[in-house]
Amino acid sequence: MYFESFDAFLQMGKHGIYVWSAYGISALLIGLNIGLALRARTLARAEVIRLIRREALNVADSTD
Amino acid sequence: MTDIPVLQTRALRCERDDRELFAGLNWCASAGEIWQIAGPNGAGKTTLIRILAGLHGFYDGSFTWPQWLQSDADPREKLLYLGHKAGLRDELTPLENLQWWLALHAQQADPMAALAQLGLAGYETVPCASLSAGQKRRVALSLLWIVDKPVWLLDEPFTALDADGVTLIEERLRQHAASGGLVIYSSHHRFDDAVRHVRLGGKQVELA
Amino acid sequence: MLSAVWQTLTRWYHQWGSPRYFFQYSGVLLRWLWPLAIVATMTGLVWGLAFAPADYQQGDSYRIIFIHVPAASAALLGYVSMGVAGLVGLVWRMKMADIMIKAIAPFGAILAAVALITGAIWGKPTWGTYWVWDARLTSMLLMLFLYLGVIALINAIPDPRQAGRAASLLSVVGVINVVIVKYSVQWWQSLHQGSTLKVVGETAMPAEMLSPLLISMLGIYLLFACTVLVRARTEIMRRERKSQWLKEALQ
Amino acid sequence: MSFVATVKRELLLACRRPAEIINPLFFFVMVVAMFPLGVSPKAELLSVIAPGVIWVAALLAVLLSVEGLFRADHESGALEQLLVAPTNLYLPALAKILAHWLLTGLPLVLVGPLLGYMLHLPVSASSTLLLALLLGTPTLTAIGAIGVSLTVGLRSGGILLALLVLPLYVPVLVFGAGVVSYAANGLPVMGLLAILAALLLASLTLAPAAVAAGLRISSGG
Repeated sequence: MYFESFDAFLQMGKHGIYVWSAYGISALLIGLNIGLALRARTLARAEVIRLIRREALNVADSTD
Repeated sequence: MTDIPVLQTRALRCERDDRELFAGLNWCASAGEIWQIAGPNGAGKTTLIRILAGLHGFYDGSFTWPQWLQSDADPREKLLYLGHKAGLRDELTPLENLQWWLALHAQQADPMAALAQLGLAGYETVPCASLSAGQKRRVALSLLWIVDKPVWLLDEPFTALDADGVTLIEERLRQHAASGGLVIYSSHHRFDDAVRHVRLGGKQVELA
Repeated sequence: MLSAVWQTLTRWYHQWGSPRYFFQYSGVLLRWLWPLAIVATMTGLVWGLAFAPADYQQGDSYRIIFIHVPAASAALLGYVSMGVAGLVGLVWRMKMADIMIKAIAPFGAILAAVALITGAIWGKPTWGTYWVWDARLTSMLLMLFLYLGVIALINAIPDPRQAGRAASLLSVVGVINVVIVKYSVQWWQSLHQGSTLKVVGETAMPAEMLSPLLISMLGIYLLFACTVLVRARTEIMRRERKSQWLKEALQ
Repeated sequence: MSFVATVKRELLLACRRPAEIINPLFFFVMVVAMFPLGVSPKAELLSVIAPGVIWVAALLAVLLSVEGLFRADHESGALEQLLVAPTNLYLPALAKILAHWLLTGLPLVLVGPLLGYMLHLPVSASSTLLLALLLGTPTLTAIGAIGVSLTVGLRSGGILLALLVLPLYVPVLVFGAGVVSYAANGLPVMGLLAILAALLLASLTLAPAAVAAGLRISSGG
């Protein structure tokens, strides 16, 4: 570990504020993006499954 | 008339805003025939004509023009398309519009005679803006007189036409079919029992 | 030998070109790509932040490089791959190409924004202000605008297939221009500011700084790839939701 | 054949609607006149920002004028006739770009030096300004035509077009304004004019193909 203590790691010699704000914003943006992508996928999958169930229902109605 | 059809579609299917307009369309149209594409509003009549004219590319299945396949000529050299919009620029006069069309289709013809036949003598140099909708439709339809192409794809050709305008166009379509051409038009008006039709909008596409 | 390579390439091309094949195998690919991406990104960043030595000039503020450079290069790589996908989509009318463009654009734009923001924050300790019209930051800003243009076009066109094809054409035109834009901005930089202020040249970096950078770059690229695959699968599910093979796949 | 006919038609159309030609010119002059009011009337400051101001105003004027390039044809159905005609779309597209530049771009070029004088640009630079605008504005029209071919028929045409096309205008802006400021400082300008000419040739040869593809895509192709 390059830094003596965890506190020095946070301070990073008076540049800590810049380094951590940069990483914070990047993590937020990238995390948000990946989260939205995953959420959109689950929504699309649910939509297809709902369609399958609705068709299964119609088939069931028409046969009886 | 050779028995090779002019137009052949295989399982043509089109979907728009995820609503299926038509599907499984297997259709053979041969020379000398007139086909009406009928069906309620929004059944996809215009879309089908635009697909055949090459304007709309999002469809499944396929369609070919077997007679020209060997010479691999660009099908557009054999096609004449008229959309339900007149395609005329209001600022130009009928003559100027027609001259531009002739240049596009690289054909020589006398637009004056065509306009005269459609009862537009004297309107040749009047800007289209001051013509009535019916007159504008006639100017657009004069394309049928000046451009010599075997296949006609007409979208709602009879709109805004008065009685004798309709008979004039019907006569022209019969004349073209008799001379070995193929006419495909979308409309609610079926002007002759010899006219075959493709009915869209129902559960199944109906060919008669 | 060459024809064998060519055969496998065309086989892959046709296989991966069909949404059905793509959907099946991207599922498998994603299963082990995600952990790899997360591990690579974590090790790269932690190594760069905690274990790499400080820069003798800038002290610790240079550590922002471990997110700035990967994001910037991934954004550029994303835009170029969008251009290639666009070209393939237009020339061979491949369905998957349009889908890929819609999958790449959002993350590319986010990465361009991240590169821009981290570059600006990095500018504060080094140049004293957040925004300097430096050649690299300016071309990254224009890259973000190009991305926003593609995304705006995709959202403006109602029909998804037509939106895909329009985005393909715009990406191809954009890629040709991205090169010209970069050079014109560099020339413009030299016109007004004399020599560019070299922040930290990649090549001049000692090994213990370069290796974490390369690993975090690999990590960001893998994250980018995973998200693109996820978005592509979403788009396939949206477009093919009526098709039979998709129903079986999701049964 | 269709090239000449299309150019003739475009010129004819423009004569029937002279307002279309004048508007971009008024816009150009007005935007340039805003800057002394907004920034400051002092000569030494204005002469420094003059190249940039003139080029940004010219760029916006071309962008706004190119926006209506295909709209009237699209709404009247004439665009469909063009797409269905057997001719390759490259030449009519080139004809439309050139005719449109002739009508809206050329007036900007002629008025440019006058506005340069108004902004206290050294007179020695006005010939370079004229030449640079002459080389730059057709490029702007060509690139704008690509954007407009993709947004024809969309409701949000104007703003969307600017978003698509402005990043692509940056090289022309940078080299155009750069060559004029070089001329103002008495530096050699031939190299930069050559770059502008290269951009012009590249865009005039490639843009019509992109416009043709864009029109086919916009019609649902």
